[in-house]
Amino acid sequence: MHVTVRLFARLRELTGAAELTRELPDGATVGAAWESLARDFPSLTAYTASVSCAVNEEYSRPSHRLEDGDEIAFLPPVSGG
Amino acid sequence: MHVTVRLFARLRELTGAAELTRELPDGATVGAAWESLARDFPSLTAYTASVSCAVNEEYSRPSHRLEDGDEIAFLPPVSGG
Amino acid sequence: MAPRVFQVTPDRLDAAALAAAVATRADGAVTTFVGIVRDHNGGRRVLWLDYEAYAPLAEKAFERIDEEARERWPEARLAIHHRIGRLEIGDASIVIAAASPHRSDAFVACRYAIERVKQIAPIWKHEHFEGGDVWIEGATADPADAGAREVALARACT
Amino acid sequence: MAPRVFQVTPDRLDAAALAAAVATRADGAVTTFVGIVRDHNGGRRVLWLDYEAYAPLAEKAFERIDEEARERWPEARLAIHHRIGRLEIGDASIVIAAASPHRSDAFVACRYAIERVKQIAPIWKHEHFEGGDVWIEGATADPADAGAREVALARACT
Repeated sequence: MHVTVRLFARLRELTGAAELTRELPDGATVGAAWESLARDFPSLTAYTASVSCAVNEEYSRPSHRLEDGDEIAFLPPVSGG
Repeated sequence: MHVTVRLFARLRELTGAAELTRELPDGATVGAAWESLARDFPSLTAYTASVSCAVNEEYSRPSHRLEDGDEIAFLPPVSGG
Repeated sequence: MAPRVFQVTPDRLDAAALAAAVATRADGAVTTFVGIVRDHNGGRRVLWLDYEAYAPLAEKAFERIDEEARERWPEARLAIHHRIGRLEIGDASIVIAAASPHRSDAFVACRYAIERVKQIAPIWKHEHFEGGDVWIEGATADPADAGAREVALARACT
Repeated sequence: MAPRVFQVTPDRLDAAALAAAVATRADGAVTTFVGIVRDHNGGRRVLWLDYEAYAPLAEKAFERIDEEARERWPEARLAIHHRIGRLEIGDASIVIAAASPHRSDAFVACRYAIERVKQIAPIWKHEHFEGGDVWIEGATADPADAGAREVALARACT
């Protein structure tokens, strides 16, 4: 299946991409999507412990199972205000 | 000696005067000024326990000794904001 | 010309102008409090309020509150404007602006200031409600009362 | 038309408009918090900030914060606008307005909201300082983290 991955702030800079299309095995979790991404962009691994994720514009968990066409966002620690 | 007495809010309404000139014995205190006023306007006595006073635009105490020409203000409990 | 930051005035209040008057390039936070005439009080339907002040002493009380706040939060700066005269429902009666490099001081200084205004500023509201009118009387004003100051600090959460 | 009260926008923020948008005739208090770009941070001289957001999720986070606040302070109403893009020193990055019949709820809801924004809104500041630039990274955003919510409540002094 294919998912869209959105990356923000420093994650966007480390990958050089605000948005990527990724192919994942059917039933892959959000956590698996992150691991797959970190294999291609090893500098992301520094964020494995602190990243948050959202699926289709709602906060989600690494254990969440993805569906074809989902939009995943990976969010480094936030600093709004 | 003569002093000016300023009255505010309900005290002004009870006496019908925002400002009065009062004659007091030399060396009279602020407290004595209030007592003298309350003799002429008995409805003021309800405020004896709660009134604040100022002399020449500074908060003062009942024991403060007045001088000729002073401006005394008697202030009911406040409700600004 | 910088506006006077401690003022009793018959004019309409402007919170944005007061916030701008206290904020500097070093400030990351401005908290403002606006007191508004509301349409009810203690079960009565309020029609309008008349505010009366002993203006010169009220402005000195605002300056005193500023000094008290600076003792406690040296980086915070305050401005206080209070309106007098007839105010309709929805009109702002008081604006307090507090600026500081960090938000915590801005919040606590602002809250402290409104608590102290209610304790020691010689200002009175005359409430006109459906069926009558009444002078609202709150605290006996005593700037030297340490207990009142403690209450204000506690409400400011310090 | 009433303005949208939870919004991420590239436009200049207007605290007075946001305060007006939340206040009703029943409210006696409006507290606003304005976050401003300040000229220093952690010993660095700041030149400007770039703010980036995941806007649709940030606006949902603002709505969530509003729901959390209503649970706790049912009479308080909140509005939150956050600006994105390049901001200069002195520019407002966020405005929060909280209206309530009584001042205590307005203060605590406003403080709670800014603490929660900093915890869970997907917004990032890229600081450009004299000599370099850095992405500021604060909290790992987790709306379900009850401990973070407790911290926000404690800072709001409840």
